[in-house]
Amino acid sequence: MPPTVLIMVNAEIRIELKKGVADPEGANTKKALELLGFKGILGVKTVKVFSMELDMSAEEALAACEEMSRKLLANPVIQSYKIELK
Amino acid sequence: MPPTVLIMVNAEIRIELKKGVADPEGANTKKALELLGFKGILGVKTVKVFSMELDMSAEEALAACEEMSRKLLANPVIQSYKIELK
Amino acid sequence: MRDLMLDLKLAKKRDVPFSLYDIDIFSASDEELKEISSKLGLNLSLQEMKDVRAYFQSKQRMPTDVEIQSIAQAWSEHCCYKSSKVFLRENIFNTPTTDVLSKGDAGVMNFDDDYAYCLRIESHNHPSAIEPYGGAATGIGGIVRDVLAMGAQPIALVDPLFFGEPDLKEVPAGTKLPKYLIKGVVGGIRDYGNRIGIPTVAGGMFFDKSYTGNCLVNVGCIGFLRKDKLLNNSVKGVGDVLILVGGKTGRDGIHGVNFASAELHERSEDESRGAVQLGDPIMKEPTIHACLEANDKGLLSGIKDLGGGGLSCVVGEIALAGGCGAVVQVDAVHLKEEGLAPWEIWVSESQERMMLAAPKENTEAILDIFKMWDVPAVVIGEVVDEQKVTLYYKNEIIYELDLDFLTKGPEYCRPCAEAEDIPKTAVKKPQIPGDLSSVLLSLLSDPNVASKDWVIRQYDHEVRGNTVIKPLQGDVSHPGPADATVIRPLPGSCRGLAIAIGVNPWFAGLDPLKGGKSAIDETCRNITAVGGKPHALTDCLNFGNPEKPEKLYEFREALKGIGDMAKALNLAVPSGNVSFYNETTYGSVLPAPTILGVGIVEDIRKCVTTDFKDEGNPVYLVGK
Amino acid sequence: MDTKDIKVCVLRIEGTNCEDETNEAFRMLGASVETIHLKQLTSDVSPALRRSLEDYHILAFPGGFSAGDYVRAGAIFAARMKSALAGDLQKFVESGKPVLGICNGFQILVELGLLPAMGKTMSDFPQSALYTNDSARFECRPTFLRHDNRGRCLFTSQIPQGKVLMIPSAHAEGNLKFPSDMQSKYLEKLEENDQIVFRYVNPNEDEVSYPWCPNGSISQIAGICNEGGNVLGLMPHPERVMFRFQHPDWTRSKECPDGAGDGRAVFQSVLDSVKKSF
Ligand SMILES: Nc1ncnc2c1ncn2[C@@H]1O[C@H](COP(=O)(O)OP(=O)(O)O)[C@@H](O)[C@H]1O
Repeated sequence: MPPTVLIMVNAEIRIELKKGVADPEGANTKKALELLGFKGILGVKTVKVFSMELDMSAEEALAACEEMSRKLLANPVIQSYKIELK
Repeated sequence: MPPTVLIMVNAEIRIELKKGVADPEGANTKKALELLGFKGILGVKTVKVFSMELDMSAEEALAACEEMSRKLLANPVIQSYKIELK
Repeated sequence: MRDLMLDLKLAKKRDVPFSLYDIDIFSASDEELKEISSKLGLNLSLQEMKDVRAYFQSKQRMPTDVEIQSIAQAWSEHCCYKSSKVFLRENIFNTPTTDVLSKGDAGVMNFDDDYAYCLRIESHNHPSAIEPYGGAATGIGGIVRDVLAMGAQPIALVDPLFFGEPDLKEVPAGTKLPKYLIKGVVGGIRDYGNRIGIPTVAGGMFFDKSYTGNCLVNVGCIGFLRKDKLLNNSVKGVGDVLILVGGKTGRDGIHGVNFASAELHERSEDESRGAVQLGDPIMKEPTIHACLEANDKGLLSGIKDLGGGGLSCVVGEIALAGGCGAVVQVDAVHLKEEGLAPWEIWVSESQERMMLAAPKENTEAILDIFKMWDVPAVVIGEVVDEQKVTLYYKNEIIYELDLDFLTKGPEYCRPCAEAEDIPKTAVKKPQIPGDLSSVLLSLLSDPNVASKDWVIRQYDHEVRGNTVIKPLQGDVSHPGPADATVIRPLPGSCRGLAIAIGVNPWFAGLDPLKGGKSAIDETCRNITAVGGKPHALTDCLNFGNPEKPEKLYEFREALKGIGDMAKALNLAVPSGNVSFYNETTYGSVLPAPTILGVGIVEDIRKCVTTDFKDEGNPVYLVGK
Repeated sequence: MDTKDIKVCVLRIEGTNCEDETNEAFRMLGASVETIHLKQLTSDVSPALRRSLEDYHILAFPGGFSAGDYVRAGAIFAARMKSALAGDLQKFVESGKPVLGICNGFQILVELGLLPAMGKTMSDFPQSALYTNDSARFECRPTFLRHDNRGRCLFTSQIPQGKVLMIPSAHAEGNLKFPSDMQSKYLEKLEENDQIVFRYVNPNEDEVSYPWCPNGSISQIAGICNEGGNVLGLMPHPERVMFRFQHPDWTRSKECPDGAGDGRAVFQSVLDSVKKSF
């Protein structure tokens, strides 16, 4: 049996709210921080990142992440996504 | 009245689960992707990012983010945080 | 991987292709015995270590690391109630047994001719003080497993919570801000309870500065079952196999019980990482269904939940309860990650796991059910006649303990005395204040009095569609707090269960005996107020360090109050929980004897609520 | 067709958790209901467990947290369904059979593209989103819904237009959103197609504000249907108010406690329309 080679890519899919979509969680976090006495916070936004270890080439990883985002991870009505290989 | 100058820093606080802490969110996302037919996924971790606009100097921002993470945003028992200015 | 053995010179690696050590306790001096206990995280006293030594001397062999770890689990305060058992026996175990069907992981009570309900409450204090979100969530997970282990469908959750003052802005090192804890605990209960679809219907929020370093998180669960489906947490006998189901086993939650059985201190954060977990409700939800389906089809002999002590406690207990022992293949356990030492597998407290005992011939049918629900299930051992547990790992015997020795942990009658140095302050009668409206306003805005609506509404208190009297009652535009909640557990029937909480730490702190009594009194009045008849009680006793005589005294007195009151009212207390060591470097907590009560409502259509209904209705005061 | 011959499929995956009461709502009105797992429609289960979508007359997606909703509410269930059953589902809807989505079920229908599905039975990508409530919190509370449908929706045929019902809500993500550049166009279109079914109103019915609209939904929309009127999604839970004694303030009312609750009409309407047309 040929040895199995594990190619590993680290990919990050970053899901952000589109411009103009209010971020209630960010707003809540801002409020909580201010109640704790923090000053000078102009805005807080929350971003969700899926960090993946993939057993494939960089090229395949990009394509897979693209498809994952379209099929599951982002809703285009409110979210945009960005893929980054590390 | 002297004009108010707005110094703005963009800071990102990135909160991750420490190694060894089971991540049900990542595990359930991985399972869902696999059920959709994606292959070669070795692991999925979810990372939470707070992206902040702060009205302060870079130095102050670093200190503030550090304190925010310790006091409210992260729990050192299971999470690690990383602060980045942009 | 951290190898606890490396720096222990009395540990001798056995010549096998995995991690296994024989611990030479025979040649150990007293100092070395203490060192073994502390280095291995056993939390056993010198005398306990000597008892262990005596046992192995009689067996003429050294213990393995697996055995000694397992004994430490079984003998922890959390598992064997070594400081409280004498008092429980005296006051609680002899309470009335009217309508009690079983006292197991949860107490089971008669509901009607065909059905029963069960109840249990537990603390998850230390994990929540360290990691509030995960600690509270896994608390809910654990209490749900207790109810499930009786063969019951969980139908309601309750969550009495105790925190430091919410406005506090600075706290000592190693402690978390009350606000952070509150947000985390409520979030954990919300996300876990809502996700598994069990309504959180009652609870409480109590604020006092004594809880700042050590919040109390009590979680209770009510279950419902057909009487002929009642399971006891036990094997039926030889011919049964043991099937481990649910989540996989990992390094998480190792030494959780030892952590629960010691005081928190500044470094607890770092030392306790292993004991903290997040919980996976989406593994639990199908596990509930699968266990209930297997039970419904009559395939099971018994179920037991894996909580404190993990496999190490559950295997011995489920076997011994049926008068038997067990042989287990530890390498059959399904793991989250590779490289776990056998002792780690044996004591891991990974969440969302249950142990099933079933006749061997039912194995395939059971595994099929779990496969359908995508829940892992593996046969790990079988029941044997002799009351002994034997473990194999890769064909090597790594463990062989008599259950009589393992499960009959030590029992203490520790010194117990009222504190002397605290002078009894004469109670001062309050002056009637002049400016009543400002007093009223400050009273209403006190966190202990103000509406808990912001918490209650984050919990789905109506899922399952059976919450007929809700935690917030009255006119929908101006709802007020309920005294008790009512559930209609059986579609098509009008018989109901009223659920309420009672506790007052300020009373209990001043006078533990009366504090214990008043908790029951409050619970019963709450139940009566919706039209229920008090029927069963369960308690969660949160106290300080029992090695301090004055703390143990508080415990004993409160317990006596509870026992006396239950007997006087002829109410059963078929389950309960003790949580000691609720202390921080700057003081012990106010004692909190929490009571969860359940009442029977004959006809839910006759329930009443606290709100005034119509202008001109008369108002009566009853009692004295 | 007799009510007892109407076959209802209540569909679940791990984390679905309102299936018992949804099942019970149809059952108590006389239908034949089966709760099944998605796997029974899609993958290799034993022949005894295997089911086919076309054998049912009504499909219901109950509430809960499918697969934990860790990615986004309803997204995982929808993606799994779409990848394995898109064709069957499309056929089911096109044959005029009713599909109901309550709470998480509504989120699933939106993620599937079955709602609002303007111009198509099932859009390739979601045309809307049910996003985090404005309060950023889970909200479990009584809500009042005004029935605004002019007659298209099969699930509300027995509810007069303008009637207000108390149907409770319990969700963290119920904030209906359209692409920001298309909001008014979509709204107009929905109105024109008679796709708006329920709107949140205050108990006194004048203006609408938090918490009576618990999520900040556009135009206070609580439920919409497709152009055919046979697919309904709504955030509040009609299955939780089948009886009066399930209402939050029933002890204040003079009505009989075990009379019909406000949610019953939704189930009754759809069963009657199936009875008539199949
Ligand atoms: N943390 C909580 N979780 C769930 N229910 C709660 C919680 N806190 C309060 N409740 C419920 O809200 C109602 C009122 O509680 P509370 O304001 O503490 O009333 P009381 O003054 O009667 O103790 C009760 O039904 C109680 O069970």
